[in-house]
Amino acid sequence: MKPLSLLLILTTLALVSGCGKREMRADAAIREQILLFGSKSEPQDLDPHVVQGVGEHNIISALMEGLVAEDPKTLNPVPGLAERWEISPDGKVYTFHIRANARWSNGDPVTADDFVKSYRRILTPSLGSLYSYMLHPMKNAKAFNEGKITDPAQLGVKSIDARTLELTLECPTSYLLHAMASHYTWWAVHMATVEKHGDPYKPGNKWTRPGSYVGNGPFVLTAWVPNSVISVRRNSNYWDAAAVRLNGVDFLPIESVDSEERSFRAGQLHRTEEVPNGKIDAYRKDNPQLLRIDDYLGNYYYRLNMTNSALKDKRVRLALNQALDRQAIVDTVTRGGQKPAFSFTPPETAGYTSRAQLKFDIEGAKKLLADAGHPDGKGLPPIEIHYNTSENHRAIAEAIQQMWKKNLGVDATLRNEEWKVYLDTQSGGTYMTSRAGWIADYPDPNAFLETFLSYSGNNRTGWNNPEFDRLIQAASCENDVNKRHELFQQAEALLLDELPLIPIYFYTRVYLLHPAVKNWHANYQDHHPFKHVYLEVPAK
Amino acid sequence: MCEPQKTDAMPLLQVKNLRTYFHTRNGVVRAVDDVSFEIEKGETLGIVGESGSGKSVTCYSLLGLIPQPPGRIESGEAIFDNTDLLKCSTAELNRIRGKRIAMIFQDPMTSLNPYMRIEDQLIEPLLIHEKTGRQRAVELGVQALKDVGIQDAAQRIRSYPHEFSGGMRQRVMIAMALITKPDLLIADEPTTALDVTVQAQIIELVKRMQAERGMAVIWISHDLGVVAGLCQRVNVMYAGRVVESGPTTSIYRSPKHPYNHALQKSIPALQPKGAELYTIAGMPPDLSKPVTGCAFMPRCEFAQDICRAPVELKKDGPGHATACTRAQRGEINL
Amino acid sequence: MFRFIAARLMQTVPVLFVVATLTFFMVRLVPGGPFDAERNVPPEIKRELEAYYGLDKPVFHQYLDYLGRLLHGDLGPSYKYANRSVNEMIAATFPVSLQLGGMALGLALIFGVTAGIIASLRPNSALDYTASSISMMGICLPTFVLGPLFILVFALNLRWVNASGWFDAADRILPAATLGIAYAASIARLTRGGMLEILNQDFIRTARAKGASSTRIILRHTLRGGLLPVVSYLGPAAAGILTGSFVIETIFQIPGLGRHFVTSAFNRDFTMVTGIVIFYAVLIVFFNLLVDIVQIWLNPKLKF
Amino acid sequence: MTQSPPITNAATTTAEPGASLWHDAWLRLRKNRLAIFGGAALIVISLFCLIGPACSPYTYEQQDFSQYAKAPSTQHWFGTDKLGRDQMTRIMHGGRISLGVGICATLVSLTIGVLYGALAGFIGGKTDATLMRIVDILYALPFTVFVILLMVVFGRNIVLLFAAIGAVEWLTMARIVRGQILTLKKQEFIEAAIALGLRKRRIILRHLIPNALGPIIVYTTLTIPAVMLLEAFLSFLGLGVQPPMSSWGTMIKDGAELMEEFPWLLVIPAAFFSLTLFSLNFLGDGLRDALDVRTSKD
Amino acid sequence: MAETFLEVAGLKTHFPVERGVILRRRVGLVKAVDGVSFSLARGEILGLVGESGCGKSTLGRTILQLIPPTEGAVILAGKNLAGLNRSELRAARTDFQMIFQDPYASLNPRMTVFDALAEAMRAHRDISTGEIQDRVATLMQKVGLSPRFVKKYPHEFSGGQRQRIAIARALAVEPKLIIADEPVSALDVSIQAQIINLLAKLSREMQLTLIFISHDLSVVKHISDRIAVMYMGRIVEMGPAAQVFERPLHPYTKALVSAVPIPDPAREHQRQRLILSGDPPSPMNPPSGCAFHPRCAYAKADCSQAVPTLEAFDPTRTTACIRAREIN
Repeated sequence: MKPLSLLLILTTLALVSGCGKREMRADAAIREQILLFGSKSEPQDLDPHVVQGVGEHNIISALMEGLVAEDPKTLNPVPGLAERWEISPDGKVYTFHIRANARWSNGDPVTADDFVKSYRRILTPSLGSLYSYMLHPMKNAKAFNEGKITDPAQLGVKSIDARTLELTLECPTSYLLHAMASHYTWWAVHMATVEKHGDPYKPGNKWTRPGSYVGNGPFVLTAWVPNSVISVRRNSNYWDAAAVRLNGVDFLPIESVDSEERSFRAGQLHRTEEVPNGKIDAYRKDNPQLLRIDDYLGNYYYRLNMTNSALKDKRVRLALNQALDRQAIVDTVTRGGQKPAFSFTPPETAGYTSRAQLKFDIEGAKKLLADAGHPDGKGLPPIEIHYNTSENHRAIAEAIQQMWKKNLGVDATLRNEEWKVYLDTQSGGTYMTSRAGWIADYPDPNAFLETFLSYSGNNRTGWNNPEFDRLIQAASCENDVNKRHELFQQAEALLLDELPLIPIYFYTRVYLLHPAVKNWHANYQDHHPFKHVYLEVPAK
Repeated sequence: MCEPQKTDAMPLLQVKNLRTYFHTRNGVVRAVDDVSFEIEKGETLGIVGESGSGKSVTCYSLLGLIPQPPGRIESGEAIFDNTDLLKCSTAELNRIRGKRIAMIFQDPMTSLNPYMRIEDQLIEPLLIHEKTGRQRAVELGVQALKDVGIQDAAQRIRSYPHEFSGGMRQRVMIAMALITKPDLLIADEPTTALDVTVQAQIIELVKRMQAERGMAVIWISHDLGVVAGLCQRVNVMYAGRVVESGPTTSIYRSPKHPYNHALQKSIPALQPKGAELYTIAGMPPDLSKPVTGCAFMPRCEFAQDICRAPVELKKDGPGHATACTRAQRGEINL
Repeated sequence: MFRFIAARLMQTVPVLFVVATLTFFMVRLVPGGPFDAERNVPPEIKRELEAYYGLDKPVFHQYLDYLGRLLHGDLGPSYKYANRSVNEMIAATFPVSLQLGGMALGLALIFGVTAGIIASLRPNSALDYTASSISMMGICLPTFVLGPLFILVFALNLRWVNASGWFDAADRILPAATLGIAYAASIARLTRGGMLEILNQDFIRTARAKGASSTRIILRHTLRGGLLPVVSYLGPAAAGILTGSFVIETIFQIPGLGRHFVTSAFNRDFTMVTGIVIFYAVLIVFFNLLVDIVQIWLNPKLKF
Repeated sequence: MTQSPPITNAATTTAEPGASLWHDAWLRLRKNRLAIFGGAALIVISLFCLIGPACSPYTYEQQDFSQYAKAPSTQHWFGTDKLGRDQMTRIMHGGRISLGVGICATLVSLTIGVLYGALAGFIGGKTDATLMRIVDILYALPFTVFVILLMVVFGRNIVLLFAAIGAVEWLTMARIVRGQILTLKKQEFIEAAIALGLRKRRIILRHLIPNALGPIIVYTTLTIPAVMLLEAFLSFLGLGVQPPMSSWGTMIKDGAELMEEFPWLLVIPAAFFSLTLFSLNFLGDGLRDALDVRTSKD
Repeated sequence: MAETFLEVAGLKTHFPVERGVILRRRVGLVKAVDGVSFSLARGEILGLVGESGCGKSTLGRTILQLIPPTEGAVILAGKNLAGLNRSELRAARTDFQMIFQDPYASLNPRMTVFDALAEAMRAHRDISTGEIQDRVATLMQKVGLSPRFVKKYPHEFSGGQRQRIAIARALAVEPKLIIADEPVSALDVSIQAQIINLLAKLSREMQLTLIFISHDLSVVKHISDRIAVMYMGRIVEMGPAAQVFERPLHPYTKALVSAVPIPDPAREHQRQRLILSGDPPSPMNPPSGCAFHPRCAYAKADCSQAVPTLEAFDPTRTTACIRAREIN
């Protein structure tokens, strides 16, 4: 009783003394053209060659730019530091022409050599770059990265002259430009600066501190208080500085969703990373103008451990899959406009939509289970659902547990583990079914399907199918888009037939955005190049 | 409220019909039940009785030191210099306590504040009552310590109580009580916790101070021996009542009340060596149960049915009174 | 006194050694390593990283290396935050927690001691029950309820302060109050108990017999002894409160040591965890020492 | 008069039953209305949690998506949660967990703490110093890491949760008991027991621990709510009870974030939690007063 | 006099005085008992008097091995208690028991009288429940308590009754030696007499050897056969009770006797009192020579030179004063 009565008293007080409130930070920031950006977690680092997270992307994209940039609406590749490029007919050689006015934030010109050195750096094994495999489409990159060849000259990158860079690939890679635009591993660092602050080929280099950081993006790093704020401000040396309308961005790493939402309401943020899902309905109803729900290139699925005796039977896997009311899950549990997933690759991924589709069919599921010798779940051991600690994962698991119980008579138990323990269990393969998710690094079906290659470290289900491997490998070197998609269709059909996983839903990005934020476009990678964004006081 | 009373030949302190009851969970304990006595200026009055006889409670009642609740003063008056102590407000009482009536307690080990220097405790009455400057107060304090026979007073005044022995602490207590030159000193078993040798010293000290300053003393003790050497008059208490009262000599030489008599017979010092000691049968009554008649009756070897009737303290000699029906009737002669 | 402090500090060494050893091995026993991630890390890369941080050596070897660095006061690099050292992170986050904890402790002491004294003046009276009930409410309401409640009222409705962050002076108020209330409640209880204990002592009767007023009795005669239990409680409490509360720092988005520590534990940032534990142990020892000194100062019977 | 039996009527030899301190304490406790209220409330809450689920038409994990977070109604007296589960049933089950964790973990801490503290206090000297230094060290160890480790090494289950929390909570108990024993050890009846030539074990178990029970009981009643809060904190870290089971702590924690939208999700479990806590406190205070030897003398 | 039953020879109990919470350092040595020798016959009652802090309680506890002696021997019925190991000592404890001063603190408040007595009986041998019941009842009657009360708890008894229970507990192991440490000083005058009578009777009936420790010379005189007067850890005078009390030899004993208040105003006013000045010196820093010389009315220069030894004054009495013959 106490909290409520206290709340009532205090709320009354609040209403009485409601007048004369302070100006909110967000409003002041609009005048100053400073974007207040909720960025979830403290970045590991701001070195594009070292970090791995999605959160780091936002910050680094304010500080750095690739040869290719993203169109703010479509995310299609547009000229970045390179004013133009040519692709050889076989799709294996790319030649980039760097702008004459492309400069680093310290005034040095951006040269082709910067890229050559940077790519050598990220591929050097001793740096321990977690994401270096993003460059593996480059010729000899994988071998060099794995230490099989040590001569950097053999890498498929070279400077023709100071402003011309030539990239040679192993295979024609249709998504290369997308990757180069959207992924920071393809961006360059200022090697002289890196060398000044330590060994450039070892982790722990301190060049990324405010005052030391040299970038080539629209902003420069001005402050970095761990767990508190990272500030970037206008870079006058940026080649397109005139087009930049924001004076800066403050990134506020707020780990707790609830705290973040409250900060937004208290006028301390223009954009949040997420919305607590208990609050989505309230926003939808009362403040729809603040709530943003964008489709997102990622999926949420359950891994099924193929080495588990109970799950070895395909019919059991199919039954478990068909008993799930995905629509109910997204409507009631996640409530963020997520799409029920009946295939692995999200529809319309770079023009690809899976032909094979799963279905929701309780009767069919029951029959399958009975065929497998477990009518009404008899004889089937309890299905253990393994997930990492999180409110959402828990709620989904609880819902699925209920559905299996209700629709199939199958008992399920939940096993919740702390994140790193969960990872350990995953890679050890000592789970039965397990929650998983995948977010594509670049918009291409390959980004999803390759995770189920028998040799992929991300597979983790023990499923392996030579035919699937063959199809994916063939697709990765196929230059013709239609043929390539057909290969993916076959591969995905195979995957959904064997079903080492149960797709649940496709992600959406659900977040809050201040109406003053302009030039902010919904897109499936949640990339919003800061160069284009600006703030404008909304008309009353 | 203090009601000034107009009388001329009043004793220094006159206590009438004092009743102090404790309202505990186990019932009402009649700790002091209709006690009356008086004391003249410069006189020494002894109050003797076993533990639980109400002798300490009587004195605490006078100074408002009874924990309330559970204690409550049910009736009575205590006229001290035209003021009824029992009806004073705390503030009024505070002006008298420590200034005109001082008190020393049984256990010198616990009666001094272990967290304060002797100095601060000693001069506190001066600071409270006489608004003496601190420096002057310390000088007086050092003098007071010297008066009670503490060597190196100027240094030792800076000590904490635990650095003193029991005897020294009791001296400090006495110095503290006497520093405002009170008219009345109430001493609640001040030597019980001390060794005989130190007890002798303390008694001598109090005698000397009394002679010098002419104050009255109420000396509470369970030790008949101590009282005998010190007091002019003695009240013997039993079960919350005064059972015999009179000049010291007559109390000891010609006891009238069987309890007083029995008490003296049971003391080893007065008995021949090795002889079996006289014992009083039974135990003191439970004061939470009402006692009609003589409270000592169940233990009294002279008890008869008549003792069940209420008994009053009646005068039966010069300054002597006894509360024993049979003694009053002259039926027993001890 | 100097010898006392020196001796106590000497005693700290084995304690810290044991703490460091236990933690060192404990964190490594927990499954999951610092470089595990949802996206599979290629084994070659993982090997390189482990080699860089010396994690490829036998554990005992690592342990000796760690102790060697520890002797020089170097707690090592952070595994998670690639460009920062543990010393640096503690230096950045501890002052924040210290400030927050200091304010909370101040608030807790002021309110707790006052409430405790008031309650002790008339034990079992309405006043006592009121003070006790309020303080009990402080114990009842977990910080993860109180914090959001405060934010709701003071930040979202009244707009007096920010809902999160650690920028303005005003940002200190809510978290300090939230953190302080739980401690204020305990302090109030301890104060009440301590005061009652002293008020029942014979020497209080002596003071009353001297004609001392109630105020004088409380301030001059009782407080010093009555606060002793509070002081002994404050030792471990202060170490805890000043090193930060994970819950409060999470709710209010405060860049303090408490949140950082738990995050590091989850990140398996071995050096960070071990470093913070050692730091915490040093603080505990320090505060216990401080409490002993204060106790000796308050209680004349104790000697160095 | 010769050696006089001070107690009359020594004729009968049948022993009169003695009023044990416990009996006395109970008599005193009975007069303390707050404590009785606390005790009664605890019994009612326990019965509610134990018997309630059997009477409820719902089960704690039964979801009804059409009943998404509904306010209290005649159908669901305490409302429903975000998965459309009946909150009353969940509170009953949560109560089982919370009270269970509270009591079991406290028992663990009680057992270890009392024995450890008594041993350290009674033996004294170097043993005492060593044992207490170990406690100091354990105090300095990080609880979070410790619990994660336990969870991982032994797997997750509720018994382990009790054990883990109890294993941490015993430190304070050990300190308190040791302090008590140190005081008791100087009492003459312990010297008497030594003089009788009793064994150490007997002295500790029969003479020391029973006499330290008062403070132990009081601290125990304080530990139970502390443990319940700790369980909530562990749940905050995701280490607490296993869903779909929940405890009051996790319910309050979840409810706290939704206090604006669905206040009943916070208020009702918080009310139960607070009531339990208040009751325990009242009972604890009452027990302390009832067991206090000083009050029993007057 | 009968043969020696208890012999205490050169008994010393020294306590190091340590300071500091952590860094314990010895800042001194308290010689609580410093070379005490005497012997007692079976059934004899020895009164041990002295001011508080003189070491009489420590002596009692050291004899009973509750405090390990620093030096010396305690020979009880031919067995040296100081030389026994732990289990032997525990077994031997059935021969000697102690009665404590505070009857409120010396009984376990959580045990019934029966449990307390039965525990004592069982401590050293197995006996049947029936036998225990019988013996408890006998014992209760022996100390003047009704066996009906065996199931009661200590707090239900008065101080005097508790002291009887404590005595019964001591008797439960059938000891031959009892040391009573101020057994009556916490009791009211009228109760004191009962306990003194009881102890005297028990000693007589059971041939108990009794050491009666008290600061009250008049009580000690009444019950004891012999009296030993202690000062600063040493016996300064020893002799038959009446003689010591009537005609003390040592100046300290004189002062002690003189300080006893006499409950007779006439005698009290007449007598010449010898009032000591000051307190006993600090045991950590005793005066040189005769420890009493700073307070002694008869002290001469020699007294601060050598520690006087306990020497025979006449066939029955000993005293440790170099001027004993001069002043008497």
